[in-house]
Amino acid sequence: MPFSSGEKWRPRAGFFKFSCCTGCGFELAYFQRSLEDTLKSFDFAFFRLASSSGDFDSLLDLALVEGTVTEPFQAVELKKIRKNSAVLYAVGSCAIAGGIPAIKAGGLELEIEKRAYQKKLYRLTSIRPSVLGDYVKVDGCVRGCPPGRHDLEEALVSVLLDRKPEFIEYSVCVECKMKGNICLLVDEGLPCMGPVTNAGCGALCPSCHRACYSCFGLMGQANIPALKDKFRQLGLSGEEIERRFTLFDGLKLKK
Amino acid sequence: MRKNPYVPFKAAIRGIRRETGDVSTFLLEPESGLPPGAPGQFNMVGYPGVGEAPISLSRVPMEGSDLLEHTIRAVGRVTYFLSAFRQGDEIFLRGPFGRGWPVNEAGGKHLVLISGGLGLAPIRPVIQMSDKLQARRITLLHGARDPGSVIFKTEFRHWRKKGIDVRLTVDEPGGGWRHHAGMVTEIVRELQIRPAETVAFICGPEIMMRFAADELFLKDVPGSSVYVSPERRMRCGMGLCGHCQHGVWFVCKDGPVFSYPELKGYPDALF
Amino acid sequence: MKIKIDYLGRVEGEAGVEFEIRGGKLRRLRINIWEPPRFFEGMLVGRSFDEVPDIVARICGICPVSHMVTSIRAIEKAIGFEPDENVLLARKIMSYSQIASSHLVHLVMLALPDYYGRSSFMELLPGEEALLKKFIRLKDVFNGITAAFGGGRALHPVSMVVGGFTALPDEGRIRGLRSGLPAAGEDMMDVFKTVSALELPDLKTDSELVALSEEGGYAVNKGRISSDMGLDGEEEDYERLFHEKEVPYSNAKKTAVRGRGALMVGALSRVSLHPDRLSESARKLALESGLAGKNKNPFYNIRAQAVEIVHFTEECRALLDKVQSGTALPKLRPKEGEGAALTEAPRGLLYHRYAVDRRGVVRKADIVTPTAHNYLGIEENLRRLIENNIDKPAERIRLLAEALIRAYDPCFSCSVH
Amino acid sequence: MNGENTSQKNYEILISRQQLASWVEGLRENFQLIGPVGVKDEAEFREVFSFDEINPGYRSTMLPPGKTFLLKPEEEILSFDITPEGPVAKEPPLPHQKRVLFGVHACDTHAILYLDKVFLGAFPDPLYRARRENTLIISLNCRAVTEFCFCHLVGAGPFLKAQSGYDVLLTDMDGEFLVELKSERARKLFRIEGRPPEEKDWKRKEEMELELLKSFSKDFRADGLREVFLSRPDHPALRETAEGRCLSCANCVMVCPTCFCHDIYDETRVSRTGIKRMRRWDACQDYSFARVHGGNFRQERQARLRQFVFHKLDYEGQFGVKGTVGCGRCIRWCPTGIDLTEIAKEMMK
Repeated sequence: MPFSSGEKWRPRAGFFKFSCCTGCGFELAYFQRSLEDTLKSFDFAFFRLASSSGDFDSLLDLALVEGTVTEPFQAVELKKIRKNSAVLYAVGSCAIAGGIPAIKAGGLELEIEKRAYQKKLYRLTSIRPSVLGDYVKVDGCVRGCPPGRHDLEEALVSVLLDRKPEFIEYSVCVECKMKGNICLLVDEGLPCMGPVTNAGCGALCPSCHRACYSCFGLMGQANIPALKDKFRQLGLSGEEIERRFTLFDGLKLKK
Repeated sequence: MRKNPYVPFKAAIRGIRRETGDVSTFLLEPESGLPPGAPGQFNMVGYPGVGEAPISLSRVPMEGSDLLEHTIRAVGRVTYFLSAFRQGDEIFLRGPFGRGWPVNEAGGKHLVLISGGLGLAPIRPVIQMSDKLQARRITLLHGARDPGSVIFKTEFRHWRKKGIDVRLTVDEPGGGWRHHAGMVTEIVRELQIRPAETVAFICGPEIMMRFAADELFLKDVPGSSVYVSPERRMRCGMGLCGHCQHGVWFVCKDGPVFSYPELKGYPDALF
Repeated sequence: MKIKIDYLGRVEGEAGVEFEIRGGKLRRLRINIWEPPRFFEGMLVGRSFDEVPDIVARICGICPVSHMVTSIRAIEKAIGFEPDENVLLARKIMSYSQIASSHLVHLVMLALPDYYGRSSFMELLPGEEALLKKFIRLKDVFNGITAAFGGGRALHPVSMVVGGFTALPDEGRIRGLRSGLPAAGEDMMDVFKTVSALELPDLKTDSELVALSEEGGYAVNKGRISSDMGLDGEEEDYERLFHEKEVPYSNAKKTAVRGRGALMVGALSRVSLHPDRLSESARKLALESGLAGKNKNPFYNIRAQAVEIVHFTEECRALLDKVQSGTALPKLRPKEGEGAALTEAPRGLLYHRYAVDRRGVVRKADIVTPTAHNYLGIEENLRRLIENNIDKPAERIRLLAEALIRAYDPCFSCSVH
Repeated sequence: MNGENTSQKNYEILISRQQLASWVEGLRENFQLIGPVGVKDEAEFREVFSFDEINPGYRSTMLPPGKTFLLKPEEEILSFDITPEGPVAKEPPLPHQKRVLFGVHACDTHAILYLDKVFLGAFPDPLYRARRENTLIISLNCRAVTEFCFCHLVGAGPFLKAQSGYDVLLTDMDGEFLVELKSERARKLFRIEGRPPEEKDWKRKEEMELELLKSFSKDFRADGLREVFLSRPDHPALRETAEGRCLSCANCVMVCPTCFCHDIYDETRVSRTGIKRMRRWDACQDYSFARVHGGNFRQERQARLRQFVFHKLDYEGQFGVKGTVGCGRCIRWCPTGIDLTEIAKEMMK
């Protein structure tokens, strides 16, 4: 029984990073509110940010993986992680939808690389950004940039209780309405991405009078053309609209 | 029912019978206070921290015994979690909820029970009380995917002894299968009935219920004699949370058993 | 003897170190920062000026505020906008609380285990329960401040935009934040004692200490370039004073002072260049900890960080008394132009420069991060450290090498970006 | 003198704005006062500390007062302590805060009566019931309508005709207020000397309503809808609106005063020291709303939109009244302006 017995099972967990800002790692190791309990509840067999030892090849009850795949070696590592892990969750917008690193995929990639490096260019091994799900089966998505409180905790608890997770799947508007914010899109005509964006942040931006910029990524049932139409009616140019939809979801939209 | 309808009852697992690879029947002894329930009704079954799921009674307490049974396939969040439970553990129940099978209508009639897969679970209590139904005749038509996924296998012999005409079919027969092979609708088609004296209870996947009902209608069974029990997402079981709404109905409190005409015509279903 | 650390733990981002000791001589030392490039400078081109802060925040998960503030200032210069005093105050609160929080992560989570002979701060438990509790309390205070001003979250804040803030916390909230600081000050003194009790390895270096300098204050969000060797200039002079070079074995670039060489940026540079600009109690602690007077031992960086947390705790208190709640964000008109900005990120000097066209679309972006500024110095000083200890056992050398790199609090994610 | 007549007479009183203000403010001694603050459609119901904060001429609010204060957006319905014997259920304390909901329009009053049918039916919800019993509802007839209102088409306004289920009905008679006391507790609480309304006052009230009725802009025929709905569930008006405009954002449901659906879920923290069983407003527009293992009964956007439109405009068989009160919020706050009355009109063509 998950709650009753005396002996406590400490699932073995690993945290892995691909191309990203390491923010999800910091969220787990520092920013989140259940920090102390997380450290006590899990045996982190691999978490480079937090430990200088650690076994990459360890068998795991839970693998949390952040970052976009932008290098061939990462794809190899990812497959290994998958093989070793009972449960693998993609953490953060980079791992789930490509996030900021995938902006590159929306342009001429070599041009973009040239702007950052001149001499070293031929030594780079970068490949087109892709998400974890392109290479392995992902058991769940802890959305957000950085991940939302509910989903991160749900991911951890699901393993502790050995039950399936239930991640948030509705729009930011739902959270926004529950907070009683007057709608920025309807009332002020601000190009808010809330209607198509997966909730989990607590409607942060609209709550501080800012249009949602979709850092949690598009929700599954997003009606993208319909919101684009709306933005056009608000007077946004095609370029401005595209930018809003490709900030965190460039890859999803390409498909 | 408790004053606060959200407070669950504990029930101790007295036994677990493995039906198939992922289906188990839990024999449960609830703490006192849980009303016994009727065939076709369901409980919200769950565990704190995981949630609740509507599970129909596969045995209702009867004849001095408080024991009830739930037959559960480990697929959803709650059911998968419960599949790890062992004898002696406790689970949590609220209920029983809903409108069950109209068993009184079977009196003097030919009761045709049609089930597919796990749909046999809510039908089983009807069979268990068959002596009291005063039905003229009872036929059970049960279909499953393959021989390995037939539940309550050991009971068919006993049911036949009680005089019930049990006919089985599987979609994918394997070696040694001595019964019919094919869809459950096919064995419905073969059935000899007098339409005006027939009442049918159907439970299974929605598409199977619809086709099975259609076969009966071809035999001129009136719609009002055909009862089905659809599945819906439920959170409360009491007609409050709204998830199970289908047309004007709350499947949890107005159903889960409906006569066919009650459901007919509403969108988002196959009826 | 070949020593190779493929993946350095307890640092932000991905890097390895390798070197060989043969015949009592050190050969082939290189720090390979293999953190994959994300090409921020490339992908920013074509994006709108008001998206830049949100994009560059994602360079780093521990100092997003620094990247945001720096890019915002550079863009405001490019489009010719000057924010009001209250916005500047609020930005300072964001930066100060973030630096305190970032330092705290480094001190307790990343650096401390080196001095306890452990591989992670989780292993400090049990035994250091009290320290962990204080750490969590402190983190909640500083994160709480960044989050309140940042629109609800400390990591990748949302309300800080080009032009100002979309909203600022109300007075009650500000009072609440302020009331948490005295207790934090006390907790911090205990952490300070723990850190200053650590025995730091000796290492003399000749890196040039570089930090921003501002009259009448401890420069963070803006200032003149200054160094212990007389470097002096405006942020526009940056490219004249510094030189950036690509390295074949690493995805990060190396920055040097033009005509001179390696530099050191970060808490140690700031504290030892400008101890007089610290708050009174922080200054006292700096003097007691042997930080004033151009201390060039990188291992002392963690003491300097501890001093800075004390300083910024007090500064936050003062600023929270001054800052006003509520805000009206001006409507910004894009305009063709270029702007450069320098700030002090937790790990030191951070440079952003942008050119935008008349529609406000970015046409050119340049970012140089603290770890790129330190890269050359880290390698040079690592060489020195190993040569000083060349007769020690390999394991000891390896641990010393790791500890030195960590002492810089490098951020490899930033350095590559 | 006939006692009954006298008291009957006293149930209806005309008082000045000043008298009303001092009565309402006086209620604050025992009640938390919630009222509409702000202008136009963006007013909101929140706690007020003086009558001056209230805008009796408000037109609409984004969130409906009844649903917001009686069925909170999110709340704990149960908790479980973790003991050596396993989890033990604990009921939350019943809400005891006495409240006045002041200025509830006719549509929103009808919406509360609708919620009563859901939450005070065969399985009364303890939290809803406690809040409902502790809440004094002072309704207020509208003096202006918005371009989105259609209460007049569904029998829910603009003037409130219901005779029970709430406490007081106010009508702003150009400076004076007509007070109609509708509950026993209101009669006990209201002790203001005023002028009994005369024939001309009643006539004036009638004229005001007729006047108001002219200012509605929405128009559709509600009868006969059911046949069309059931015979053409995939009508192009639905399909095209769903595909072309519906964002599945669920704003319509969130702001709807009669949308009662909610999710129930267990909140467990990593510490696993206790569990909270929560409920939260949920919406049929969400993809997962009707999902079961192995299927989703409203997988398509069109099906989800249809559920909302049919539930509001039809399905009277559920509670004997329509699911809509014509407040127009779902139209006002839909980012793409989807209008269920327009869909109905299209389908009736």
